[in-house]
Amino acid sequence: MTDLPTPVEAAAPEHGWRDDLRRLRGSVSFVVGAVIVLFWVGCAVFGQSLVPFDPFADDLMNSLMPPSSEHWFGTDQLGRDVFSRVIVGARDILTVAPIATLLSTILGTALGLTMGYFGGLIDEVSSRLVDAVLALPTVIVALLALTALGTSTFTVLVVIAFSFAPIIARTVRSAVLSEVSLDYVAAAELRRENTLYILFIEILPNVMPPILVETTVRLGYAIFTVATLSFIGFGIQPPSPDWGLSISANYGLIGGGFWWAVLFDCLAIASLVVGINLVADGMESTLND
Amino acid sequence: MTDALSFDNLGVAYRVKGKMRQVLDGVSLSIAKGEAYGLVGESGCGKSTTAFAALRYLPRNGSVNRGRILIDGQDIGLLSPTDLRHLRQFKVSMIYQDPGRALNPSLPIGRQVAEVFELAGVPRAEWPARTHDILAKVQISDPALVMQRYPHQLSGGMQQRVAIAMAIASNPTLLVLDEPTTGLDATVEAEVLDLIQHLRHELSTAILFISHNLAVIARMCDRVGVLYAGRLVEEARTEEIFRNPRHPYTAGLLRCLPQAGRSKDKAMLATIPGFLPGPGTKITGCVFAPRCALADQTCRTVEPELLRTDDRASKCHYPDRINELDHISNAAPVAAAVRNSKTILQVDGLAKSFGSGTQRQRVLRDVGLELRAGETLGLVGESGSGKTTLARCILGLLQPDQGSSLRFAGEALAGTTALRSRHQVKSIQIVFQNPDSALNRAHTVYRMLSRTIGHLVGLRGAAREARIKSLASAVRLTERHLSAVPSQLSGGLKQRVAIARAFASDPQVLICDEPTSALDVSVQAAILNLLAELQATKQVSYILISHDLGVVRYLSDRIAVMYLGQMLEIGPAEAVFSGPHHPYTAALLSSVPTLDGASTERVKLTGALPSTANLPKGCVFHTRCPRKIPGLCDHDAPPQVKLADGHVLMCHLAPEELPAADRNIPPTITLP
Amino acid sequence: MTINHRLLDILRRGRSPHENHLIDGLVRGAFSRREFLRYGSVLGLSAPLLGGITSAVGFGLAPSMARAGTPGGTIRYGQIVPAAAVNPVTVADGGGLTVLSQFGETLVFSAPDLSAQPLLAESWAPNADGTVWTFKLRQNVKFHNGKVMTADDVVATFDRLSDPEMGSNALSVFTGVLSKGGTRKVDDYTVEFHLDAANGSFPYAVSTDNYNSIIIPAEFPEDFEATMVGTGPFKLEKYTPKVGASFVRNTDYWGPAPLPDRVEATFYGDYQPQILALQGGAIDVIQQLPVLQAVALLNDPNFTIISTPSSAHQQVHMRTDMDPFKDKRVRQAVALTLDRPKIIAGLMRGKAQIGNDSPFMPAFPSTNPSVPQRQQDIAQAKQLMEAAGVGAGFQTTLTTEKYLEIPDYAVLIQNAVKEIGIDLQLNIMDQGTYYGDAVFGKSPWLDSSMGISDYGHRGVPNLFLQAPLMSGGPWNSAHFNNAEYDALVKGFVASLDLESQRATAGQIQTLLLDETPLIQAYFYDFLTVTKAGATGVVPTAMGHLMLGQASL
Amino acid sequence: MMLALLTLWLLSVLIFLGGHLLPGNVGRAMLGPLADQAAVDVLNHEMGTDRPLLVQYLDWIAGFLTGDLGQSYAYRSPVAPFLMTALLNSAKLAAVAFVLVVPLGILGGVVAALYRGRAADRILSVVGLSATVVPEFVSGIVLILIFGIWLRWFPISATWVDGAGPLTQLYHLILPAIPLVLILFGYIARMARAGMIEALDADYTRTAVLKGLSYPKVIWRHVLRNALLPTISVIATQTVYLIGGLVVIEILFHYQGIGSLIYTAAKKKDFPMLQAGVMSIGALFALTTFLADLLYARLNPRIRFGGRE
Repeated sequence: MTDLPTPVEAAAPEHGWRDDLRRLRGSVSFVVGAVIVLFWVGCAVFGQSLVPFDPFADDLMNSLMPPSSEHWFGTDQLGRDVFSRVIVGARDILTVAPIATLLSTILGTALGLTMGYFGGLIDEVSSRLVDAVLALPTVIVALLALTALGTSTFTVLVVIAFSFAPIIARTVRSAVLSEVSLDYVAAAELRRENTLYILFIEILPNVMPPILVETTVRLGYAIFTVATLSFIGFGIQPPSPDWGLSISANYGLIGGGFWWAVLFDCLAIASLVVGINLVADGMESTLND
Repeated sequence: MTDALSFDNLGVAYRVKGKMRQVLDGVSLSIAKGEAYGLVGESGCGKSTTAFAALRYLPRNGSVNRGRILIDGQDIGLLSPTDLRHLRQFKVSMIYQDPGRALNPSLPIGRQVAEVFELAGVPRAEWPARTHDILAKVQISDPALVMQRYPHQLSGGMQQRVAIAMAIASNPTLLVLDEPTTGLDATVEAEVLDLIQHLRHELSTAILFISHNLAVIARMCDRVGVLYAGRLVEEARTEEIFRNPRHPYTAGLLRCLPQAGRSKDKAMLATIPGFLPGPGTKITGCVFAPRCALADQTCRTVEPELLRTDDRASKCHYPDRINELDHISNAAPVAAAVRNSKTILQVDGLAKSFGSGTQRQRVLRDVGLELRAGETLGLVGESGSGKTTLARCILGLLQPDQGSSLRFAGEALAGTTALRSRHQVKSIQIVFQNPDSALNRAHTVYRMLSRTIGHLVGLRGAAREARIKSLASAVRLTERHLSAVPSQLSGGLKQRVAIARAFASDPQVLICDEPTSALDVSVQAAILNLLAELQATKQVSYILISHDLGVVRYLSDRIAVMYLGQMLEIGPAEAVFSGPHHPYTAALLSSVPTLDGASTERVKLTGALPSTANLPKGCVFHTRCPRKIPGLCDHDAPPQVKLADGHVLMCHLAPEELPAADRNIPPTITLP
Repeated sequence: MTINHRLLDILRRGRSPHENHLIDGLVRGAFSRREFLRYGSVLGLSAPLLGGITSAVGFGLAPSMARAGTPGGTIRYGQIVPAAAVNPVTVADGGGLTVLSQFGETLVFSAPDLSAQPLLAESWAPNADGTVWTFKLRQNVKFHNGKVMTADDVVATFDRLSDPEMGSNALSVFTGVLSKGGTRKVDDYTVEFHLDAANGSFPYAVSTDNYNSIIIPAEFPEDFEATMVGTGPFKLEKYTPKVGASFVRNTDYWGPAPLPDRVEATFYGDYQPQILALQGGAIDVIQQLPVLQAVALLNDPNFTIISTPSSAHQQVHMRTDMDPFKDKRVRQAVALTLDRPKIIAGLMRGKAQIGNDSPFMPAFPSTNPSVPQRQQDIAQAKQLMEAAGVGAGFQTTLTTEKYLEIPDYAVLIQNAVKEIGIDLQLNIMDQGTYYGDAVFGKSPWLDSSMGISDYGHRGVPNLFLQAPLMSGGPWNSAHFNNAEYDALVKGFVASLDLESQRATAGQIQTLLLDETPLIQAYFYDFLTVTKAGATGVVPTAMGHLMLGQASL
Repeated sequence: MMLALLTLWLLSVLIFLGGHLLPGNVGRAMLGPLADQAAVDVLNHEMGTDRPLLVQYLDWIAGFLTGDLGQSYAYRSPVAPFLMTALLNSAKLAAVAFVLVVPLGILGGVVAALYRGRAADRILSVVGLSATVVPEFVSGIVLILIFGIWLRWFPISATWVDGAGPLTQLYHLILPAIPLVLILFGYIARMARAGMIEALDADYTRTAVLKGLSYPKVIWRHVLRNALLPTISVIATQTVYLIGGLVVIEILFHYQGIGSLIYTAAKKKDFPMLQAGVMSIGALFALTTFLADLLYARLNPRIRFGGRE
């Protein structure tokens, strides 16, 4: 037995979330994206108390003033300060979209785990349903649902949650499929673990990276969708200073030269979605290698 | 005469996260025209880097930062892109592992091979004929048909033949083969090696043959170089190096191998302690010193030169002291497990099929076996023979077809774990092939062990703690390892964890499914020793699945041979090896290369493995059997032939007609 | 001002007592010349006669219409896409009625100045109590299919519209006014309307204000949309649902020859693209543009904005039957917080007339100008709140529809009532949701404690006075229940006499100011935009677009 | 094919239920709040919307199968002609977008992959990514602002005068197509890049290089072919997601396509129109997926020739 050495620990990289975070910090995309997103989150949370004007207060005698040193982004039709409205405008969308995304992630993950792990008929039937939902663009599904159920923030939330869940389910399913073929699942079955334990304690942690990335990407699309729905009048409802809504209300003015009433909102939406997707991009290239 | 290839103090480094990591360090070697040079070493030694450096095809982050590479006297580092293309077109070709991926999936074979002629400037009209010829040369029986096929429509062996055809089509001066047969079944591997051997004599091409498999190298090469941590540590003529190694690493590698003549009852395998230093590690002294039993202060401080003396070289301070190693580490075997005739596991008429209708794959058919307490039953057969399916059926991970019977300790076993008693489940466990797959990478070692103990044994609290500690120490894991996650452990350590987990519930039957195939030989030896030791101390029966007959032979008491889901032969290990045995067993055994390179007449198998969806009539082996009796074997199922000691096989041949090993079974190499 | 009594006497000869009463009023100076003209027209005094009377009274002749344009060319105009099939019986939306106005004509034209002018009817007169109105039809009118228009066509048209079985949109005007069978042919060119009840404003019910009442042939074609046979200055050339329509000059037109060769209508789902199209030169006229959108063009010299005063308004209701607005002092307080001139200037860009919390907009002849205008008075509003016991304020919800400037108006109200401690939550929904089933209990519009609803233009205030305010009125979202009011309105509707109408109006206005079930802060103008230099484009506040004499 | 039909059937149920979940009645929604109740009742009866739901569904689906897409509530005339016109118009817009984006996207992806890790790759990736996630109405408005209003290079409405030639039509469609192009560009480039990188790293590419093939030949003959296979099927399935973008673009640029048809139908609660529009998208999805599979199989010998013999 003397020849059996006590093995020396091999030089292996530090691992775990701390390490992931450290590597994420090295990703330019992630850092830039995170800064943008955090900026808007800050605006959503504290914006109301930081902005120079009450974003809801009208000043009819000073409507549609171009950007100036007093009103940095000018004023809108009711004389409200566009800058203040853009800053506070982050609030509703950054409430609705993340909640919808979270819901869809929970739903989609549960569905994807079930489909991937059980396979067979459950997988077939669910896949068909998923296909049926995915056959339609989210905006159309949302239009249909919002027409049927009436426009409300809650409906928007539910519609996005339900139309994104299949996409997440599909991602989770394929990740789970490759996990299920791994022997640790068999090993768990061989110690008679119950199904929930196998799904959520054994498999789930290993498919978290793709879920995280997908969730982040979905968050970007949730914002995309909520903004689009607000723009076509089925999303966030007035009098919110929401960006999509403001653009919808004011884009008729651009022909009259009042570009400031929409351009800053446009840039705000663009920066937020790009920020989120930079975060996703950073996460994807960091977590998936 | 200039050498076909020569490395002159070659150094290659990879840039990883801004740091240069030296992968090859001062490698000098030369290959004469027509010579076959073998390069061996464990994974991570820099073998493939050497191969790609020879073609100036390093990964994007790799670069030659020292020395020169000369091909046919030309420094390839100085070549212009056009000259480099010319070099690749006419002078050097390469063949590598996994031929399926080396061929373009979307082009027909004929087109891909013809490309070589296109590059050589052959007129278009001649391409088909030339392609046909070259395919015929690599012994493809119907080149015209194959030319129209796409890669995925060919078997692995055929794919590699095509790759070889492309490589030799330009009649290169140098052929670089990087693990060309790794991943192929033994019978296919033997065919491919035969082919290369044959072509080499015909073409007089110089060969750089890279492999981790010493036996393959021994068979193929004139001279051998041993790489360790990016350095050439020894070089000699083949017969010399295996008979009389002059470097402790070479000697260690040889002694690790479970070669014929070794078995768990006779001696434990030698191991090489420690690990390969990571690439880029700062090393003072001899790179091998930390793992060398002979190392002294000089070794740890002074780097030895590669000393060349009469046709061989060794990078060791004490090349003459190698035989001292025997005295240091030839350990006595552990006390053998008590084997009795009590049957612990009985399998009868086991069948398993997947799918239905014409797609029905009959992966297992009428399989029967008995496992006795404390014994090891080796299970061999080519890939696709159903070994792993059988294991999963026994474990209850797959539900066998109706009519199958499984009994454990006299009691019937239900088809799935869910229906088995806890005692039954905990008594039949498995060590999976690949620890990366078998260990949940999100969980710590501690968690895996404690969960298994808690669930299957029902221990809690201090009792569980104690049990975890004893398990860990039984597989030589320290406290520190318990808190690690798999990615922080080396391959060998991971497999120890997997073994510890398998033993956590005190199983009576342990299935070892290729337990060492993912490991280097030095680590493999330690794991095999561990398995042998645990069997002896815990009185466990093993079912050992392996394609490596050496491993099977080392651990097994009895051996079962499977082919296309059927048991063709089962019997005591020695009897199965020495014969008389089944023609298929004979073919399997003869396809295994041996270290002494002794070329015996190989039992050749023709054709590919038939599909399990369309099994041959009569004897399933008749389509490939060299001893086939037409009209009988392809019509009637073969009878059971019973030989001595419970040695049974299924064959139409009379016992006296059965083949037997015609080579000396006892040690094929004599260790000094 | 000299009064030519001799001429007046000649003119008075043969006039009905009502008409002479009107003339008396003019002579007495009880109303202005404009008002006289407007109301005189309702009573059927012909334009030359009216002109004669006014000049006799010393006002001089009304200036002639804008200078004549040049004939020829194509006028391309943009309008909102019709919500439904273009069918005169069922059309219920602005988009549809604009299309109707291209090819169809009514008996009476409710002119931009709210006077009733002859169109297919040459003249009309009520009987003594206003229950029967007799209309003389124009004689040389031909339908686009070549058939001559007679009393039979007129009778058929109105029977169709007043038949509940047909489900006509005009029923909302005719219910309680004109029933099926009430329209009777006297001779080929004379029609009598026997009304369900006396009505002093009946001509408006057969005018362009009731846009469904365009006269179409007695034999109503199944696929009306394919033919669109009417009597108008333009004939249908091509109609593509959702996309647009084109019309060509009707060479048989009874009136002055139409100037343009062609009229092309392009349908838009929204206003913004129309602005872009106008700016891009794809169209010449935008039939209607809300102020909110017209802002973009207000100061652009390339375009002319035709601003037609209308009675259209955003009606704010407060439920009188439940808290927090049960106490009229609270309702008054809310009304007092609004700075109306500022809203008109800022929100409406001046394109609106001030409202005094009753449907009587300043432009209606019957409106009593002596009732004082309500003005912003926060101090008084606070006092009223104190008096009502809600000095500390309260929280409630304003429910409304997302339409035109309403969301912005809602925000202004929200900000205004903050001053008196009311924390107003806004619940702004899409139109369909807001109106719901349009019956009590199933409609946020009718059930909310406070709301804003859009009311389109009407030539007379009758409808505004009845449906949203009378006890049991179908649109009574304020749940206003006041017997005195009901009686006043009945009297108002039946009265044929402007003076008495105005007297009743004064009482109604005062009553509404006191009760304040509704807030009418402003009446917004109907805006039509043309390329600079366009002439002869005649829009109505109802949504018609008359292009017969238009040229670019 | 069976699966596609099953998917379509499920979709039809979802759509129908979606269209009938609405409380209240269709007639009222159509005629507006101020319309007379009698008119509403007559209309409801006329349209058959006062019948039980199942009857309406069966009637609808039966009509659908026989090519009768039903009568529009709003226009009281058959849905089919509207749908056809809208689909044709959208097809034009989509075609312009596709013609622009497919070569651009693939080129972008290929270039990024060839210069992997370098500036060109990073720039293309970030630009592509940003383009993909910015909502169409945002990029659309910015484009209108810059090219339609400030520079006046392009018309800001997609509608052209009747009888306009193909070039004029194209001119009108360019600005509306760009936001769609932006959305798809990043997506296609990303797929193409991933496919390229996989193919570039593949052993068969190494084989080709080591044969001594010139770089362009390696890329053209061995890399592109394998790299673009997955991209092709991705592009095909993007048709449907394009329609989501069409809703916004068609509203923004006032274009009578399927997107604005669905949008107005939704606003007007014209359910037969809405259902037919949405179903046609579903059918389109099934069709394009099917065609993409065919194409993929046609180009991929693995599927074309089945497994090993």
